[in-house]
Amino acid sequence: QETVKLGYIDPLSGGGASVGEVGLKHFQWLAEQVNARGGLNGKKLEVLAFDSKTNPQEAVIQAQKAIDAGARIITQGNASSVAAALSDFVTKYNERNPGKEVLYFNYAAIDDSLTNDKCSYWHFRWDASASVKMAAISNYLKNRPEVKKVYLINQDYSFGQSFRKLAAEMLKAKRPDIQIVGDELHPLLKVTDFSPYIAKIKASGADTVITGNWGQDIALLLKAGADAGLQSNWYTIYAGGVGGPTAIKQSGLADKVHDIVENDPNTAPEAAQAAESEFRKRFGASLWYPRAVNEIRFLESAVKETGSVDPKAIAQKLEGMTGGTFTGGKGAMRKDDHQFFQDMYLRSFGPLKPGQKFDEEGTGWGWTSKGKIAANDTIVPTTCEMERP
Amino acid sequence: MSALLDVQDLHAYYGKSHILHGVNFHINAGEIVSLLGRNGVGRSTTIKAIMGDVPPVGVVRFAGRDIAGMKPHQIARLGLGYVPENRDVFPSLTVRQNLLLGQKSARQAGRWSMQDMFRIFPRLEERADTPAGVMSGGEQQMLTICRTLMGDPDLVMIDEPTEGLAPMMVELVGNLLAEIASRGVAILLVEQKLTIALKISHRLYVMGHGRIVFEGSVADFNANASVRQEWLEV
Amino acid sequence: MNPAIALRDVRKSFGPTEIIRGLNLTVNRGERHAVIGPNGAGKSTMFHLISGRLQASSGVIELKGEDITGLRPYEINRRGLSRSFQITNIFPKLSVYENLRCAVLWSLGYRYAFWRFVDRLKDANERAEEVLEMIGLTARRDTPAGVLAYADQRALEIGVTIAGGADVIMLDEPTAGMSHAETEQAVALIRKVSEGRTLIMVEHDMGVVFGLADRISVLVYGQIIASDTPQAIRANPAVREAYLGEEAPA
Amino acid sequence: MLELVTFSTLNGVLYGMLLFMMASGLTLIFSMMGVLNFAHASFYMIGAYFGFEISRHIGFWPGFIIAPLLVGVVGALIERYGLRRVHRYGHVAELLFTFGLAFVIEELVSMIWGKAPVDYRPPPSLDFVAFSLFGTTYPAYRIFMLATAVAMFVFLILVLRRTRVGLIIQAALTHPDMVAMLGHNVPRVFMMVFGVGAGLAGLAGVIAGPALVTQPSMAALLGPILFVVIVVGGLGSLGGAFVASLLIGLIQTFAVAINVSLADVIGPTAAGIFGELGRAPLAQIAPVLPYLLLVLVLILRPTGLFGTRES
Amino acid sequence: MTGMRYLLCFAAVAVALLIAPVVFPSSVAITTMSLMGVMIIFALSYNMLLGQTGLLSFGHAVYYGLAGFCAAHAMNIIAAGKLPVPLPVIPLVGAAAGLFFGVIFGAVSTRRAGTVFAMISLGLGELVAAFALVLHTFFGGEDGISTNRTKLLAFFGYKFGPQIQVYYLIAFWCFVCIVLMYALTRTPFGRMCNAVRDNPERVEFIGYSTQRVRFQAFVLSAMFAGVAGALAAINFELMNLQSIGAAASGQVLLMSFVGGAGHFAGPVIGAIFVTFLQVSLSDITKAWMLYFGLMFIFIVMYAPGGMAGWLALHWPLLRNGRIVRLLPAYALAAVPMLGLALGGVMLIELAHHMLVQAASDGPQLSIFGIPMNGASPWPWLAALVLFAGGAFGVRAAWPRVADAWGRALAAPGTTKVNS
Ligand SMILES: Nc1ncnc2c1ncn2[C@@H]1O[C@H](COP(=O)(O)OP(=O)(O)OP(=O)(O)O)[C@@H](O)[C@H]1O
Ligand SMILES: Nc1ncnc2c1ncn2[C@@H]1O[C@H](COP(=O)(O)OP(=O)(O)OP(=O)(O)O)[C@@H](O)[C@H]1O
Ligand SMILES: CC(C)C[C@H](N)C(=O)O
Ligand SMILES: [Mg+2]
Ligand SMILES: [Mg+2]
Repeated sequence: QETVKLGYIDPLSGGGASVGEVGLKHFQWLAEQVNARGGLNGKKLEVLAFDSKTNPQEAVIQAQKAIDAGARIITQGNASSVAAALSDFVTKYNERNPGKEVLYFNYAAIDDSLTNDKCSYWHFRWDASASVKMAAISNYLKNRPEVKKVYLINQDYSFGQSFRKLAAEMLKAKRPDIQIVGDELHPLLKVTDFSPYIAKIKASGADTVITGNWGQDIALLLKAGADAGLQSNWYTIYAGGVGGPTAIKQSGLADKVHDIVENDPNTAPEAAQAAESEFRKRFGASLWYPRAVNEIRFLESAVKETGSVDPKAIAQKLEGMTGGTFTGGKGAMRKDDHQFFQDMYLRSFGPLKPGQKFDEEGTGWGWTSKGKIAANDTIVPTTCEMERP
Repeated sequence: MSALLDVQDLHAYYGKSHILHGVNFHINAGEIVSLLGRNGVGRSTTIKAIMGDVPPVGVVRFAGRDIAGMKPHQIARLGLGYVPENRDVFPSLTVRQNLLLGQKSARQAGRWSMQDMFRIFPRLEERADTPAGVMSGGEQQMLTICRTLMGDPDLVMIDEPTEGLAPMMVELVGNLLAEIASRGVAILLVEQKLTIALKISHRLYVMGHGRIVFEGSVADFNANASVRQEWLEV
Repeated sequence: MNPAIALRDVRKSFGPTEIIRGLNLTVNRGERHAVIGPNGAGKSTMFHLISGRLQASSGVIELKGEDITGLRPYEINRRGLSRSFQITNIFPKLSVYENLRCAVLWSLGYRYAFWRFVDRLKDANERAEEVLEMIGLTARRDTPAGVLAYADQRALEIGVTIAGGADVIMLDEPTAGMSHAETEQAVALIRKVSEGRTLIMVEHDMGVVFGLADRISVLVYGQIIASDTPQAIRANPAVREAYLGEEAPA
Repeated sequence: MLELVTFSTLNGVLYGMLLFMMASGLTLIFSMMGVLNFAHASFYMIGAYFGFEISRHIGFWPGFIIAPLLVGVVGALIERYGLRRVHRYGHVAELLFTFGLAFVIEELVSMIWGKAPVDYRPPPSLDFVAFSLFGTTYPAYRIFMLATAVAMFVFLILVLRRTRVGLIIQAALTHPDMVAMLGHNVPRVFMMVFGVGAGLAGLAGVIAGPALVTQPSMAALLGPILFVVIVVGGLGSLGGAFVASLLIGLIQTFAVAINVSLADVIGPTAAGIFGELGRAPLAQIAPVLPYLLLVLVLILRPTGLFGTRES
Repeated sequence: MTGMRYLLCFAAVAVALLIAPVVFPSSVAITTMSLMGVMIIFALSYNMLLGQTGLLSFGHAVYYGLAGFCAAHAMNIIAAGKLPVPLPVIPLVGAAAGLFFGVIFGAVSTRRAGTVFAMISLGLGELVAAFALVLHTFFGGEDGISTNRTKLLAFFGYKFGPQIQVYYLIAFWCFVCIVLMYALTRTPFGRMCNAVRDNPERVEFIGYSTQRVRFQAFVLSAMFAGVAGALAAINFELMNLQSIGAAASGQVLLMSFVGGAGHFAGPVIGAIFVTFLQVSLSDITKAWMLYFGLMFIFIVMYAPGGMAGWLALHWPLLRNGRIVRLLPAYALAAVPMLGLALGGVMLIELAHHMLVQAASDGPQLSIFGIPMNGASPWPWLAALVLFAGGAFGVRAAWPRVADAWGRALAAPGTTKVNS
């Protein structure tokens, strides 16, 4: 019985490995469920893992290998630099190999350009774009007068740069009084000791740090902050990643570290919470990527509705497709730029409150939702002019 | 009394080529013995085989112990000293450091002190802190001899010590050998130039075709000229 | 016509110690000139200074009337001076033949050419063969030089030195460590190759020195104490006292 | 400002000391044995993981003692059964051996402890604030790191002064047989030196692990910079390594701390001349500096700052 | 070898390059072989330094990478400006770039040899890599510079979209470079490189400037590296920091040495072998890095001359047919070796599975298609027995092999090989 192969291309070694490994677990777990439900229109869904080493060129080589191995859908998330390369690769590949088209599902690389100037018909993004997340953060900051001096620190690559730009712009627009006392870019996944940067943040007298750092870069940043006793507010996207919660607990930053994601396990509906517990029990990690769940769900129904696993058909179907998301809300894949929109949650991290089920990394601390942003309120315009086959 | 060094039916090979075909000889304590022979007959090889630098086949006893098959450093520690023919000084080390390495353990007082060496070859003292590598050919030769003596051996095997030495120096080395012997150290001398060999040796061996072909005192040697022209001259 | 080599008040010190202390020497064209002297007198150092391996601290060195003080070894070599080394100094991994062929390339004007094949260079190959013949290593033609027996390596050392056809040749203890037989061959070879050239040679074997040299200079403590014909040198008491000692030259 | 300078200095010195702890081992191995040991940082990693594992069962302090010893033993075994054989094939072979070794070690480590960082913490006994200046705290643990590094430096100096190990090895590099025939057990000395070198790296790991991250990529991140340290310092010069470590440590941290670009220094013309380079803030150029230093030093003073020989 | 013999060899190479895609038509194979072609040029160019001139460089990727970026930019410019330049000449751009940077950096680094040179090359390598991160416009930061090879003007109707066309483009340049680089070794310059490698000091006394020889070798090798880089740009249509960094430099060193730096063909073999491993090993096993490392350690320890060196050892025996005398001994040794290998693989796979996957996927795994349960002691026992038995067997068999060698060589008429 033939199978549908999903090529998973993400860092499985190097500084990004911790993130990539967990991502892989997600998709393997999801594939099992799909197959338990009878697979994609009778065919088994099989996940093939490839190590991108967080490197665009390597990722392209791996993508070629994935395709050679029979994958017609590839999925990737770390990081935007890689995503850009893959999107470009897939586009070229499809135009050169008509009839052998390949789909690219991006579950986490959130640099806006991927759904704007660099947008591609074959690329579908299931995570909210950087601008969406920054918009949410800046809106939240609107009514937080205590935030006066903000320090921006980001990774020196496409996503880090655009996130930093977005932050500057949106804060200017929504909180002109906020003063940006520092704006740092550091090498991607190469820094082992952030103390020098922390020293700088302290010296700047910032009361708030905004960062898009991920993988070891957020964990180490928080850790160094803890060591130096940095007592500022944090607005992040990936503080929930490996090592993050531990570091936050260490520095005793109760309810001062925030992140913005598409789920809040402690208020999520039954089904979601059940899945969460199962995942945690099985893999010893939190279910970070509900977007991955959405991705596979939509794939599944697209296949069901078209009755075929042909990428071309699936792509057509997905355009503008709507459906229920992991967290019970409504989700939609916008036709113009293949950006997925879903409810988002701005959360903060602190000691478990009564009734909260899930803590992180055994710290006894967990996430609390500070506000839900409905899918409709997250919609941002796009400049994408997509060439459709 | 039993010999200090006793070699019986010693064979040695370089890869496939069979160099020594059963060498037999012995050296008593405090004795100066010369090993003569044409180039390439295997004198150096004999010494190397004794030192374990070339795998020896046969019996090699030193101070009553069978040392065939031991590692060179073990053999050296038993009190066997070796002065190679191709002046193996340690080029990057200074003269003094070379001499220091001669000693087997950092603090060991033997028959020879660095002062003795400097007394015998003042030249070495002058150059004590220059890298041995840049020393003149002759100086290197002196250094190698002294370095070995610093290890306080009971028997030194010296391979062509006068090679590249000026005539005056040759005499100096002659005297040194005498002094060495006078301190009760036995000597196995390999030489091209018969002059000093005949002057200082108690006994002589002549090698030919990888064997010992003559054994005797200097007198015996001088007595029978045939050995000389058959085995030494060309 | 100016001498093949002239040193004027040349000095060389290493750190505090002065090794060559105001050395003056003149070697006429076409003569076989031997330099003798105690160990450490500075003979090799003098060679190094002339051939450019070391830079003189002061003084002038002339080659065929041309000032070569401070030039790099290869520049001096290109001006027609070639030297051998006391401690054998050849290309161990290259075959005997390659050693010789490399030695002739420059003098035949092939410089750094990377657009022509060595095997097609008729003159270079002929010259190499010729020298190979001369030093009697034809049998070992393709052996890597490193595995040759000591005496053969010395022969090759000389071969590499003369292959380029330089007209001033300097040999540092060419026969050291050779047996009598080998020494005789070497002497013959040296005599042959130095025909019509200038030869400067350091030697401790008095047989060789007095057999070959037209003139002999005695270098003691960095100075030439005598420079004269063999007879005169042999007679010279200072030399006997400083160098020859008792041993009468053969 | 003063605050920034103080802490940058502290951090710089600390980072420098960390570098030195590893460099010291590497100087032993590289500049004495001539082995370009690309696996050196891997020993540092093993040290960290051993330390972590031991601290989980019997606590940090036993680990602090045992782990380096274990690493030393591992190093010695590797020398005995691997490197020793390769030694006679020359430096490139040795280099590639350690190359492969680095691969193997990284893979084994991530097999056993996983790819994600492990939670290796300073011992409670050291988990307090040493002092706090301008409201910034300085953990006692970091003071402890400094102390250890200095102790290590002194220890090494003494060892090298008191013994002839250095001489024996240097001589054995060119004439191993001769050294042996003078009565020295060359192979054993080599094994010991390699073991000690590895052990030192291990110690560095045990200590650095809790302060930084303990994860499989930690070796690769630190590898090349070590060579910079010992080469800039001068091969065979421990003092040199020490100074170079501090130098690079400080350069790195201050480069991050100081917010200037060439443009700010020599005016907008800089951008004209150096393009982006002119505009980029020093912080971003920071990673370049050590290598710039390396190249400059090698060109101007091939023996390194305090070195005496070129190789 | 005579001129005729060369022609035959090269003809063989050409034919091999031509028919390779016919023999291995799968798209995997063609992708891999394209990569191999690039790496062959790269490795050969590296060996001009390591093997021929005795210069150990840790920064050779700099020229490969920089040339790659230049080529990528060139392609974009050409495509944008609709310039009448077809893709197949882009490698010349790479060559030019390689040459250019070779001259600049060569002038700095070839003043010295030995460790100093090695370290300068390491420094320059890291330096360029680090700068590349800063200079976004030229290097495109982490994202790199992407390009589209099909946008150039068609070459006799070929647009080089399909990988197969790219393969033949690479194969062509690969062939050209092999021939040129081989020819170089037979020139006066090539010989002087060897002389410099063997004994730089003496070179100065036969009229040559070692520095000049090193410099020239460096520049030429950088040029060929440039060609490789440009082909890489064409092949990936994306250049980024990874092609400049230490990893790439290390890889090419690895290839040359493993293949055998002492022989011209060595790097070729090395490039093919290593590339193959890198591409395929990671599919076969999750622990591929481990095998990778072990493999190299093994080769370095037991075949220091690299694969080519090992082959060269057998060449004379092959020529005079004495090889047959070895076969029995080899056969004898092969059995325990196989056991050793199998045992080793089983141990690694078992360990890897139990440590990494078992937690989430349970203890079931299959090795060589044989299903087994990692939780039960039996597979482990079996593996151990195989491994230990094999090790013991090899020890026992080794003398036989050595002895057979001795006899085969001792027999008269065996000629000595030298590179
Ligand atoms: N490393 C070696 N490999 C192969 N053959 C060798 C080696 N060393 C020496 N031989 C050969 O062994 C024979 C004996 O060499 P050995 O050095 O012992 O001679 P010798 O008597 O010392 O002469 P001399 O030292 O005066 O040259 C010579 O024929 C020499 O060519
Ligand atoms: N680079 C150097 N640094 C310091 N001292 C040196 C250097 N080179 C040579 N010397 C010293 O200069 C003196 C002369 O050396 P040189 O080699 O010229 O002697 P020589 O006349 O050739 O003696 P021999 O006949 O023994 O070869 C020696 O004492 C040597 O130690
Ligand atoms: C999964 C994420 C860490 C990827 C990162 N946000 C990026 O867009 O590059
Ligand atoms: Mg001898
Ligand atoms: Mg001399």
